[in-house]
Amino acid sequence: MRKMGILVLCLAVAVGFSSMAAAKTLKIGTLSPLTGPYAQDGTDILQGVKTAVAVFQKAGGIPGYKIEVIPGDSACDGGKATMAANNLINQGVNGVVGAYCSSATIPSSVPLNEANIIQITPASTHTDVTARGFKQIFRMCPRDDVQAWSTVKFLEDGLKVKTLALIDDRQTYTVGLTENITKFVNEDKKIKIVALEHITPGDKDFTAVLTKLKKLNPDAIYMGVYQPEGSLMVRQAKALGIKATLLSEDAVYHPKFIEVGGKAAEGTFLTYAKAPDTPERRNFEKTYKKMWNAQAIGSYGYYAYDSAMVFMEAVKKAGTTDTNKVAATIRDNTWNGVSGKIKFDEKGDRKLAHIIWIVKDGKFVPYWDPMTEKYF
Amino acid sequence: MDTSSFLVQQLINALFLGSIYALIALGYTMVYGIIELINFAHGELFTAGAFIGLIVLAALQKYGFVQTHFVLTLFLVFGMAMAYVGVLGVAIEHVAYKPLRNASRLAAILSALGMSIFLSNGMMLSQGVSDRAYPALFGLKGITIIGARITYGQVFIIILSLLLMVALNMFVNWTKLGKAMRATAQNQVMARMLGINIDRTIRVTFIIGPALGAAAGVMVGMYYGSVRFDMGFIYMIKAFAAAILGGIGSIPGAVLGGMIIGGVEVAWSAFLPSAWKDVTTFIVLILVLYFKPSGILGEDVSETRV
Amino acid sequence: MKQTPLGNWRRAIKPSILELKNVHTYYGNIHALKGISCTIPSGDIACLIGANGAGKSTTLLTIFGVQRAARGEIRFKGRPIHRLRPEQVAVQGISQAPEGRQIFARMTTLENLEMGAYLRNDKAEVAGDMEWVFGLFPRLKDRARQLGGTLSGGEQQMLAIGRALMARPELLLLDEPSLGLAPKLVEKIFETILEINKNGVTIFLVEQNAHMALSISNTGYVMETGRIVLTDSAAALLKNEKVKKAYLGE
Amino acid sequence: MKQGSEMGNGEFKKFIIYSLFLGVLILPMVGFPGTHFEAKRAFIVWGVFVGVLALGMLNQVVRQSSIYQKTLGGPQSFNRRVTKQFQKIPVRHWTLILLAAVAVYPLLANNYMVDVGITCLIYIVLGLGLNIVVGLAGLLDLGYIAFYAVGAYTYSLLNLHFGMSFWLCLPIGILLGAILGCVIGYPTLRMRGDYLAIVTMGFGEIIRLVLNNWDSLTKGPNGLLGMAKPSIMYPAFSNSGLEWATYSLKSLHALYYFILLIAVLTVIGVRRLDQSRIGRAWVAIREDEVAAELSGVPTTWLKLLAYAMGAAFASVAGAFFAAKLSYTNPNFFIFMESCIVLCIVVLGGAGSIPGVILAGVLLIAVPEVFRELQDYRMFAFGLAMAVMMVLRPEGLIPATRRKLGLSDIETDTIGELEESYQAVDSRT
Amino acid sequence: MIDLALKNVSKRFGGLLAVDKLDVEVPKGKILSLIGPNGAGKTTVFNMITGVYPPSEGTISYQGKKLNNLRSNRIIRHGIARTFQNIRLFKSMTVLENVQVGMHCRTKSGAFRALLNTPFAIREEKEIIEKSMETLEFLGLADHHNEYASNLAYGDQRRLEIARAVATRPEMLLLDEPAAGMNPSETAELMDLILKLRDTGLTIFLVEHDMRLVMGISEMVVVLDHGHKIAQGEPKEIQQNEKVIEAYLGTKVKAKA
Repeated sequence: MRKMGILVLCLAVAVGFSSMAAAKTLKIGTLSPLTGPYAQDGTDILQGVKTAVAVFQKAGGIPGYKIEVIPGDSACDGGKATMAANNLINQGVNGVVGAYCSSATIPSSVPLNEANIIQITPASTHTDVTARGFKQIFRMCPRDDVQAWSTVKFLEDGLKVKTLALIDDRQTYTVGLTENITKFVNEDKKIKIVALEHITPGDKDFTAVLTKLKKLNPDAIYMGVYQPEGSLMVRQAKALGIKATLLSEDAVYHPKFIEVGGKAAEGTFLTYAKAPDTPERRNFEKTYKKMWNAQAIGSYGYYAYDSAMVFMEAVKKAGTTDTNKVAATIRDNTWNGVSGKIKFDEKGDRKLAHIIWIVKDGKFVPYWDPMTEKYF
Repeated sequence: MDTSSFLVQQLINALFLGSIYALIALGYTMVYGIIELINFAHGELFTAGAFIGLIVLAALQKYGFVQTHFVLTLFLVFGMAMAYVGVLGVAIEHVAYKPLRNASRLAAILSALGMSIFLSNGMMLSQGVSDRAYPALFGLKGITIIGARITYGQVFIIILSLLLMVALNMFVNWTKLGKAMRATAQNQVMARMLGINIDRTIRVTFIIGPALGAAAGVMVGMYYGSVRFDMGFIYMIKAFAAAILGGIGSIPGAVLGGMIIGGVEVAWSAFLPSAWKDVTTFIVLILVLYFKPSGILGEDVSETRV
Repeated sequence: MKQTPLGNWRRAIKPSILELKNVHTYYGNIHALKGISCTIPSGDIACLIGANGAGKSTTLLTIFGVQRAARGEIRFKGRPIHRLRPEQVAVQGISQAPEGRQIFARMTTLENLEMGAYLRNDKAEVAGDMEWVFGLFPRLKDRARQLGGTLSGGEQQMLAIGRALMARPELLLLDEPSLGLAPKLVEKIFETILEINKNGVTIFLVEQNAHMALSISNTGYVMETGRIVLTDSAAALLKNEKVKKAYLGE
Repeated sequence: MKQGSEMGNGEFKKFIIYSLFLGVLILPMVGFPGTHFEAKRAFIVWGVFVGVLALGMLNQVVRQSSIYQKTLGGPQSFNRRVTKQFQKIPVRHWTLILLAAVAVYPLLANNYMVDVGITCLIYIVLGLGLNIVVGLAGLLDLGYIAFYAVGAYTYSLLNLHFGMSFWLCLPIGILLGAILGCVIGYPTLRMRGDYLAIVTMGFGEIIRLVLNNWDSLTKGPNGLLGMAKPSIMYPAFSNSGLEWATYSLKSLHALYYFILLIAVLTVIGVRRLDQSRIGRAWVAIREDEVAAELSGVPTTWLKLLAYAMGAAFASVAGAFFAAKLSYTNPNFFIFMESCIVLCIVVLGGAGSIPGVILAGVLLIAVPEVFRELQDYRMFAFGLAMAVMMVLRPEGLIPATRRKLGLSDIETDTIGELEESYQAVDSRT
Repeated sequence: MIDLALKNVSKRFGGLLAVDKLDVEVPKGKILSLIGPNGAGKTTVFNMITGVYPPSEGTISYQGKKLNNLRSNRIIRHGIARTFQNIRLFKSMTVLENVQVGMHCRTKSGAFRALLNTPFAIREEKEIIEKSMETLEFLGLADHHNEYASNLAYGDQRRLEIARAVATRPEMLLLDEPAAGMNPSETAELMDLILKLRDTGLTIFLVEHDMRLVMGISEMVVVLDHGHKIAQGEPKEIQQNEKVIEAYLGTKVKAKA
């Protein structure tokens, strides 16, 4: 018995040693605003990534690898994001999910590019993010022009509106959208843009601008704003008795939009990617809600989950953490994500079509598909 | 929508926005008047009021109290929010401002700024980072005047804020304590020589000013339907501008300043490129101060005394 | 110049209401009062005269606790008050019409007077006192609704004295009530001071108008650079050559 | 002085009252993140606060106790003795030690730490610049970050549109910043302190909004991208003989030394200004504007000059910042940034150069250390700021005017005591 | 020769007439005193001369040049310096620095020279220090040059104010109650100092309450009461003037019973 005991001990030690030798760590960094006004979305991203790691591990993970998540606070600020990126580099991350604001993603991508570390942004839609020829940067969310195209298509062919008013809050993301919509509408010449108005993010009162639009009486009003302002805007529009169709984008695809908007949110259209109702998606939602004690998941939670998942799957598939090989693997394959099929082009942009959703009975419901021009 | 109803509607918008700015500006002006300190934390006190209002309202709603005792509900929500923020105001004064009453102005301003950051982040930690929905008390129902719509909620809020302003004015002008506050604001040493306990007077100011801010916070929450930990910031800047525009230290000045800032914002958005709305607000402020350095209704303090 | 024993003699006859013993006051590094001692008998008018910067106003402010006495003792009716804050001193029954009048400029005459009676809760008697003050200064009644800041200098002076009286003090400290007033008005103010005194209020007067101040006072103190250099009955001081010299440099 | 036991009793009462107050404030706000009361969470937070309060008050009681006063406190307290020892070392040596440390720092630190160092240095330059306006001339400025933006955008635009080099853009940026400083300063000349606050804040916001709205020039919220890093030319030998080679300051280390150089030059510049005739005039204006004017100091001109000089330093920092990131965006120049720079100046001690340096490091580097704490970081930061101001209203290293020669003047403790006596408002 | 001339000068503050049609001429190189009870308008006269506020009416001219609408720092460059009734020193600065500030208007090096520390700036700074020390020595403050102004004794603070004014290299010195708060021996020293300053060629214009000082050194005295000039003349005449005695000591009210 004693011999046996020693043997077991030796074996255990040996296994221990060997596993220690073999257990390399795959480090995933995140960059997102964990403080400041966008902390909600930033937290969604971090939680999405952590959920992905949990799900991936449970499914077996990568043999011989421990997976670790290192959060970084980009604070939606270029300087801080760069510092955070450098911090992640120093901690030896293999890949980074983030950042959120384009104004943080662009500067932080420079050191990441120099250190040749994979970066997948779940939220930054600015063209320049992928337009600089960096080979290791990917974008999980669709670019502004893709979303704008869906919107315009819906306005022209779905709603067949004649006049349109645009509102944005003069931030990188929303300005990108309204600029692209303007471009497409002007090309097609089917719709007349009657106004382009701006609000200040953080403001609560938009009645002056909305009254102005009420007087112009457009068929539709496009709200290029984030969720907090979006919720307030629909309420005030209804309070003012505005009859125009209200449209918005994926930044308002958040349960809070309906919660705060209440009845006024009903009938609002918005663009957001339609994901097939797969078991993976349901599993993700279940795990996420359980892990974070959350009632609902913001849209960036899905993108962040997919970003982390694609990265881990690619490492697994490539069998190495070598950036060039992993990047090639990501680019060359098609992935199944909870936000739909994932395929990146040469630049690193994802080909993802949006569909039109509607708020109905307190829920986001798919409404129209711009690709097929069909109602759901 | 014809032009006249458009104008009426914008007027209503301006009046509504202006009365909220005015109510917050009053808190600034009172605190400034009495201890000459820009209370940077006032925006956070306003937010705290909104949160407490939400907590009370949500609790009352949960037990179905709102439907049965509507008026009492309103009373409780505003009362509790104002009381809480009054206590908070006094606490802040005691901890962060009182020790600095004789220190340099800069130190006091920084302390106020620190308090602002502290409270804002404290609320973020306790109440969450995202906006919280306010139960809809008034809904979207309203009346139409000359084609312009005004909801019952707006009517209620405008009336309530006017009432509060009148009440404040009466308090300050008619009661002994109110007069003592004015006396303290004008000449602390003399006030003390008449037996006025200025510490107490200042404390009262720090109850009333923040309480008014809290009322404004509840109004904002109720009408717009959401609160968030950092919503005080923009209101702080606007109300701060309003208080200075009207002549800081002057109560009618704060009301006037609030109305002007609200009016300029609405008017600019209504007729001109809305992106430049905030730029205009500040330019108006700077121009007014350039030509009248003490604000519209402020006392001329720039006179040099040798 | 030595201190005459007259102060002590007076105290023997009348009970003193205010007593200063070796009071020192500093403004930062400046030694403003260098050991002031004086006694004011109850019911008297005492005046403190001296050149600008001698420390007359500082003496009054120190009595009131606006300036802290760094050393020494101040007793009012036998109770020490030198550790009290101004608002606590006011409770004791002292009031002051300070230098520069210190009218609340954005309050009406009436409100200024009401502030004078801040510590009192006897509404009826306050109203009575208000009438008394208006009787002393009829001009104030005409200006009752006018803002303090818009009053003329003389009216402000009256208001300052009136406000101090509204507290119904036992001891009234007056700091240069004649400052900047036309001679006729000065006379009027001094007559009123006498009248107030007749109502049983002890008055401690700081004046640079030495002649007039001494002519209505019982006791006089002459101050020079933070020290009391001469104490005597007012009548004696009026005849004192040194006083004349101090004022005209003869 | 009260008796020890009585004092303890009073303190205890105070403690109970404060604790109850804290409870009233904390329990509802923390206990109701939703609609039902989360007692555990609320009471834990309350407990923590009460604990901190207890420690704070205990500390105070101990410090006031007669035993402490006799042993550790009083004029010969430990702190004072330590300070005295430090003061014995001449400033020159301190400077050398500090310089050596910052020069060696990047060799020992990793990229991240170097990056933090760069950020610290940027903020130190900004703080020193603002120190001229706030610390020396005594003008409150809440819109200082606008000049930082001017520097950043000047370099970005000139580099992107005309390919102008960093070195050429620098003087232009300084000039533009200085002009803008005067433009902002001009209407504020007649205003007093607190009005200055809102007007300068307004100007800061105006600049940011103009940058954000003027799409055709600044690309609005999209920001400007792809500016070249500064480069230096140096003579080098090559096949064709002596040539000018270009070294681009691309690596973090190079950038660190570059900003270090800027910071050192700024320190020297601000110090020279401080001790010059101009600096004296500024301090005179701060102390008593009327007396300064009546002593022959042209106050209007000097105030404008203060704004201009402050703006010039910020502009340099801005140009460097834009070059370092190769990217700029109006969102970098929000009001909060102005506040942070102001904090650096006031926390360090208005007018004090070592104070600004210390506060710059504290405010930028220390929060980085606590980055893990995320949400709690800013919370603590705000609290720390208020506490610091209450404990040391003059700043960490209060400014003192330079003295000539070697005369050592003991601070007059009696004088200090008496000053604290006249706690009453000095507005009479 | 007349240095400074006030012609028909009035000053109104709101409804209050602080100075009423005042004519004063200050002869060069002499000591002229302006006396009168508190609130008579003496400091207002000084404020108008030094440009703190302009006169409501009348002209003020100095050596033939009109000063009415000049800014204070310009007037000082013309050679008029002043002190203040309530001491206004730069408290956080050293004694030397206070005097150096006074030399500001006579020196040139600006921000650039300071930044670059040019030889000119260095030379000028050295000169400033030397001259300031000279001034301090003249006023007997040299030993205190490194002390903070706020730490000086009262009498020294008064003297430092004069030193700061003298450092602007004036031709005329306006002293606003320089002896206020001084004890007799300090006042005596001050008298010597003023005479010494006069002997260097300065014109002295004095507002003072201390009659020993005024009568002891003035060559001419002007008496103000309620903004009016009620008397003018040599000290002896003034002391006998009934109007002056009345304004100063006041008339008796009916004696207390």
